[in-house]
Amino acid sequence: MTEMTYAQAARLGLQEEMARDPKVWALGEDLGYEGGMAGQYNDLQAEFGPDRIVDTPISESTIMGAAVGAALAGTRPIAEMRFSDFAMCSVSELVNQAAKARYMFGGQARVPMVARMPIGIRGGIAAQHSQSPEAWYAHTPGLVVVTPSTPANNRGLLKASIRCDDPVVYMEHKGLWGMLGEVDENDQEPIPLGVAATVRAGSDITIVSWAAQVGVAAEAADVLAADGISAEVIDLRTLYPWDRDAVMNSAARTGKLLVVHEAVRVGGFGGEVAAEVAETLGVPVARLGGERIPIPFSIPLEEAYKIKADRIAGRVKEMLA
Amino acid sequence: MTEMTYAQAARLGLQEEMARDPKVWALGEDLGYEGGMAGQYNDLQAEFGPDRIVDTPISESTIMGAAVGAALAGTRPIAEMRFSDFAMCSVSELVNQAAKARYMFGGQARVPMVARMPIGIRGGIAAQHSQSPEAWYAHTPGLVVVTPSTPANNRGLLKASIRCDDPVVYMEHKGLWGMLGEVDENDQEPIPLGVAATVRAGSDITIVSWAAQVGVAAEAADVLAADGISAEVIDLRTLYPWDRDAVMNSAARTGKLLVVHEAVRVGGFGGEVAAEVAETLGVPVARLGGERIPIPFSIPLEEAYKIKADRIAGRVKEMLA
Amino acid sequence: MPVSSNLANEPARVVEMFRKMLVIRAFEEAAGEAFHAGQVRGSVHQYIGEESIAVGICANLRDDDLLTSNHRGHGHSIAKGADPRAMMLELFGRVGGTSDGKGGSMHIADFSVGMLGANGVIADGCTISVGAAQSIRLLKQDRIVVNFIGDGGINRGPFMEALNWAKVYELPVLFVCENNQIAATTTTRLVTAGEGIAKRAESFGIPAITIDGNDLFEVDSTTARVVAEIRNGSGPQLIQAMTYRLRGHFAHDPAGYRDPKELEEALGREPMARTEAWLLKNGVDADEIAALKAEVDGEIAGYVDEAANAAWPDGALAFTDVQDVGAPEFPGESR
Amino acid sequence: MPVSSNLANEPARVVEMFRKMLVIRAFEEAAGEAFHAGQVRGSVHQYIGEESIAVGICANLRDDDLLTSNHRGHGHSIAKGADPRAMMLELFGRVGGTSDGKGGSMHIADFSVGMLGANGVIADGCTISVGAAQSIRLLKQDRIVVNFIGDGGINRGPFMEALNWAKVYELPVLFVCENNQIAATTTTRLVTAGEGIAKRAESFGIPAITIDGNDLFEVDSTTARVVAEIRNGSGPQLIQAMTYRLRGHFAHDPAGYRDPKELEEALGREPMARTEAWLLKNGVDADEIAALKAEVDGEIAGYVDEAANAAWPDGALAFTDVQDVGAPEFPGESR
Ligand SMILES: Cc1ncc(C[n+]2csc(CCOP(=O)(O)OP(=O)(O)O)c2C)c(N)n1
Ligand SMILES: Cc1ncc(C[n+]2csc(CCOP(=O)(O)OP(=O)(O)O)c2C)c(N)n1
Ligand SMILES: [Mg+2]
Ligand SMILES: [Mg+2]
Repeated sequence: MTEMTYAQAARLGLQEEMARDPKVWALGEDLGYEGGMAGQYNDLQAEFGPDRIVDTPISESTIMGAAVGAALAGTRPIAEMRFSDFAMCSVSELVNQAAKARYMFGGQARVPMVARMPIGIRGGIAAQHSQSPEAWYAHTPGLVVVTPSTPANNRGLLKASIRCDDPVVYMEHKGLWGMLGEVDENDQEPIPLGVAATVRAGSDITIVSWAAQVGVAAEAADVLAADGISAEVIDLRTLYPWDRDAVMNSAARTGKLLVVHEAVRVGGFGGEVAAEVAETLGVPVARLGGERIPIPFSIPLEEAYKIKADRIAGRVKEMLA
Repeated sequence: MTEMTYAQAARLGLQEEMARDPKVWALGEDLGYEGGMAGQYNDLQAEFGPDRIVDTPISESTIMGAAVGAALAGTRPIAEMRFSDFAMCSVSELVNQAAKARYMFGGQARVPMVARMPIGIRGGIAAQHSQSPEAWYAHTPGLVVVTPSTPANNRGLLKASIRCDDPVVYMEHKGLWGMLGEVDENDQEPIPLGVAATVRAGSDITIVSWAAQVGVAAEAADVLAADGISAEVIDLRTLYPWDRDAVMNSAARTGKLLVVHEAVRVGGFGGEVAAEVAETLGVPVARLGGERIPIPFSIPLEEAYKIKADRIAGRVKEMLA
Repeated sequence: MPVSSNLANEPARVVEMFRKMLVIRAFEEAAGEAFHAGQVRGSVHQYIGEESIAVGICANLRDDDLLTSNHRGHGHSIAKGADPRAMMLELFGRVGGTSDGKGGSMHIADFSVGMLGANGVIADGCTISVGAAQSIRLLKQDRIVVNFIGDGGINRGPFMEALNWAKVYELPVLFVCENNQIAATTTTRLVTAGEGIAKRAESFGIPAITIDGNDLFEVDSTTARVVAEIRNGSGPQLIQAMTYRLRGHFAHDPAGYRDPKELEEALGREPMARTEAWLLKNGVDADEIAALKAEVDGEIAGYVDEAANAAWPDGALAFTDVQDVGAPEFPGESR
Repeated sequence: MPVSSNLANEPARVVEMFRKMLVIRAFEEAAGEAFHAGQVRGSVHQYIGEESIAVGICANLRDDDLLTSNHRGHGHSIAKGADPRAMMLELFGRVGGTSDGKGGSMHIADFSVGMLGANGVIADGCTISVGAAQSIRLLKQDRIVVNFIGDGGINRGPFMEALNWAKVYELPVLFVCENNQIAATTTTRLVTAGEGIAKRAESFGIPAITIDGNDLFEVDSTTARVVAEIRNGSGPQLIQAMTYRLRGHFAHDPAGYRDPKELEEALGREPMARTEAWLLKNGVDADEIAALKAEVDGEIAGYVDEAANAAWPDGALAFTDVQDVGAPEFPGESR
């Protein structure tokens, strides 16, 4: 086991896959010298050359569109968008092309590409650099949506995403780039897509979350444990397909479900999970998510947006009251 | 009362608002000669001149972005995107700019614009011309989302949207363009945004829907009535803000909720409504929506996607069993 | 006809190309009729009057060269070698269609002959084409990519980004701008600043040439040269093929906005008659041409007949080929 | 200094402009320090070394002319007349900031002086600028719009669309490309095909001129002419102002990728010293300049001091100014 950051783990996973398969390559702005926003590409251009770690012009439509074309023509590109906010400049390429090519061409095409677009609040980067639009892509047929929550996840899920023959929207959480965790460098296996992880076992309520909010939910579970409440915390890891079985089994056992995400609550993917569980099991459900406001800049404002552990704990207590 | 189509009613509403306020103007492809995809702009260029009904290059980013700039600079533009699918070429302009300008500039700016982007299946226009991404924009702080279901609604809600000082995503359903209905030309009042309409009163279950699916839900209610089941059908009309009170009151009374939309069920806005109702009232909820597939071309395939009245009726019977 | 054409001495090759043009014309006429008859739904954008461009370009491509197209993709597909029978089945939404009935007219594709798809979103094919060229480079292949774009489409940002991108990486891409002078109902001159696409391409350092797209021989000879250069590493180039859209924007557009005089003039320059005239002048006799036409018409009529009577796909097919991870389940008969 | 400059005879005006440049420089130095001290969070893109462009351009604008900017917007804002005190409060996220603390460095705006906002998304300001110009046209005003774009930003499609758009409608827009030769860590020459933005603009029929952006006099005289022409109906024009980014891309970028020789040369051309030298040569004495500097430094230091001690906004403010229809409710203290 090696301790490394979430960003380093992503870099490791990418390096392993690039070494394993010469068809894997990446394109985006400032990947060479800068090594990406958080060093996820550090030194890889030196190792694999400028044709496999490609520094591009500031042309988001083309970064994404070129990845689609490259995938159609036989390689496995990784489109690095830096922020999911900038990826909004290439939604047509992702949603109208990548997600649909296989289907609308009747199965003639496959689009094995990864669109990397980090989400979330990092601290003071405000409305145009902090969004979490994962629900959009989970709503889009053809796309797989992945949201890693730990260094080990970030390596293993990235590897699986790169090997996936479907287009994958890969959403690191920017706030986790510096998170430390153990990674087993000897185990080269990808983490299968679509499989949730039970982060904390419990019996009174099921809390489902993903990305950075998983850690906060676990923190809330600690707070609750002190009060004798046993909360099970499930990290979906893959948002689409989400691990229905894991969630249903847990919620059936605990009898209560709370979904928590950093993304805006209204229209967030928590609605999908909560509605499905309510419909299927008839157990009480609740959701916590950001208010429907842009992410503000100043500390107290940004804090006012965030879903903290005590709020999660409070909501759980209300549900159990 | 005058009988007219949904498209004609939209044209009437636009004409009235353009006559009322010289600051209202529209920009988009083929608005002059063609008069828009369905004649929503017919003859308006002749009436108001090419500076107020502006034929543009095929430049979706700029159609949307120019509308933002025009709104910031003191007029009330209507950006015609023809299809919500093409509006995916201008998501950054809508979501990063229009939706956030007021907020991120601390209230200095207002963005009184309407982004018109029809949704839905029209028959054989397939994966890139049939999408219903309303949930994306309902999830986006700063935006109002409107989905008219009848000619009268289409006139009245468009008028309200044009007068609205917030950016409005205005989503006609393409399948309704030819729908006939009564419009009261003497009543020039807009239909207030955020207010649902009860299309059919009932006592056994509440069916919530919007856009073209409202008619199908009403049809299902007829089917159910024949079986002695009394379904209340609510047309949200405005998707965000949705009329929480109307839905909660109805669902509390009937004790059951079914949300039906044409958009893909997974991650659709039905999840929001169902989850809120489940959380608030604890009554059984269910959702019907499209499977998570692109919209196919061929008739039997397209039909396989659609949510028909008998399926709605069937689901209701299951819920009441 | 310019004497420079390398076709001038090869009547047999011209006959072959003319046959392709006839197939396209007949296909488009048939598609339009089927549309009007209510047999084909959705959108049908006919390529009538522009046949010489697709055929002249694609005659100079290898089967494994790649092609990306736009909404007006039937002609490009046929020229690249797609099977018109499967295409007709697709337009009718029947079993055996190029996309199993999932795509329709705007999503015709035949990956087996490098035809990477028509496209319903203007200019999205342009960025796809440069990425395909990057794959080619990475795979050390000597294929090239051709991207068709309309004179309306050149004003979309992604196309302009793709021009820059193609030149930055010196990619083997041939952009073909089919300038039929109109985009839907809009005269493109009125919404296009500057001297046009050739000048714009040159501002990116991309060699650009403007030719008479209705002159099969000029298209062919220009393409032969340009494709050879690109395959030899010249980097991207652009051909602007001047032409005229002889029909409405789509099959149900009467194109009443069209100046009748302009249309009449354009009819005088249309490529079928011009190519035919050349053949007659170069030793192919009228009977042979008539036979060829009859043969092609019969072939296409046969496809229409077959398509009209072919089986409809089962609804279950709507649920396949979406994605492997998280594949949708077929809801079954109970729907 | 070119004799053609209309400033040459107006030392008082030059002093005034130099003062603005000093304010920008001091503001940026202070912002950088506050960032390093952990007092300012998020992103701070300093305008150091490019002051003469914003000041030279904006000196030729009216208060009611409009300006759209990019991520590197502090200098543009100050030059257009935004209050550096309120800007500093914004950077610190405090009450009284230009955006009430909602925006921060990348969203500085002052609509009261026509500054329509910095922008966190490259080139999105370009399409906003052409729309603003359309409003101006519709409202029959004689204002003009200035859009600042970087040499990296020119490769985004929306900018290229905006060029076409501006010329099609002959809009009163001045595009200013600040060519500091780099975009974040990328040398833009390597990802920019062709001869550059001036050539590209010309391909859209837009007059373009390339000038030394670090020469206040050249910027001023060029802008004076171009703005007058645009206001008189010339349609859009473009100025490419050559310059150099003397610091990292943002405040925490040490810019180690920079060739030290290149940097040294650039320091020799930087605008503050050049302008100062001119003043000394044109009768402004050294004491006066020293006093001006001290005054400006003191002013900015005061703002920093004030900002560091200013009140934080209440969390409730996060819930205002989102939208009127469907306004979010403040969840209250219970959060
Ligand atoms: C992004 C986008 N915008 C608008 C449309 C609608 N549309 C389809 S074809 C067309 C005109 C295209 O003109 P041109 O590029 O000249 O090609 P032509 O039809 O003349 O062959 C338009 C506006 C679209 N399909 N995609
Ligand atoms: C659409 C988009 N892509 C990428 C970025 C990230 N980014 C911020 S500044 C920048 C470089 C901009 O370079 P240039 O336009 O030359 O301006 P400069 O920083 O040199 O002033 C990049 C890539 C962004 N903000 N928006
Ligand atoms: Mg055209
Ligand atoms: Mg730069």
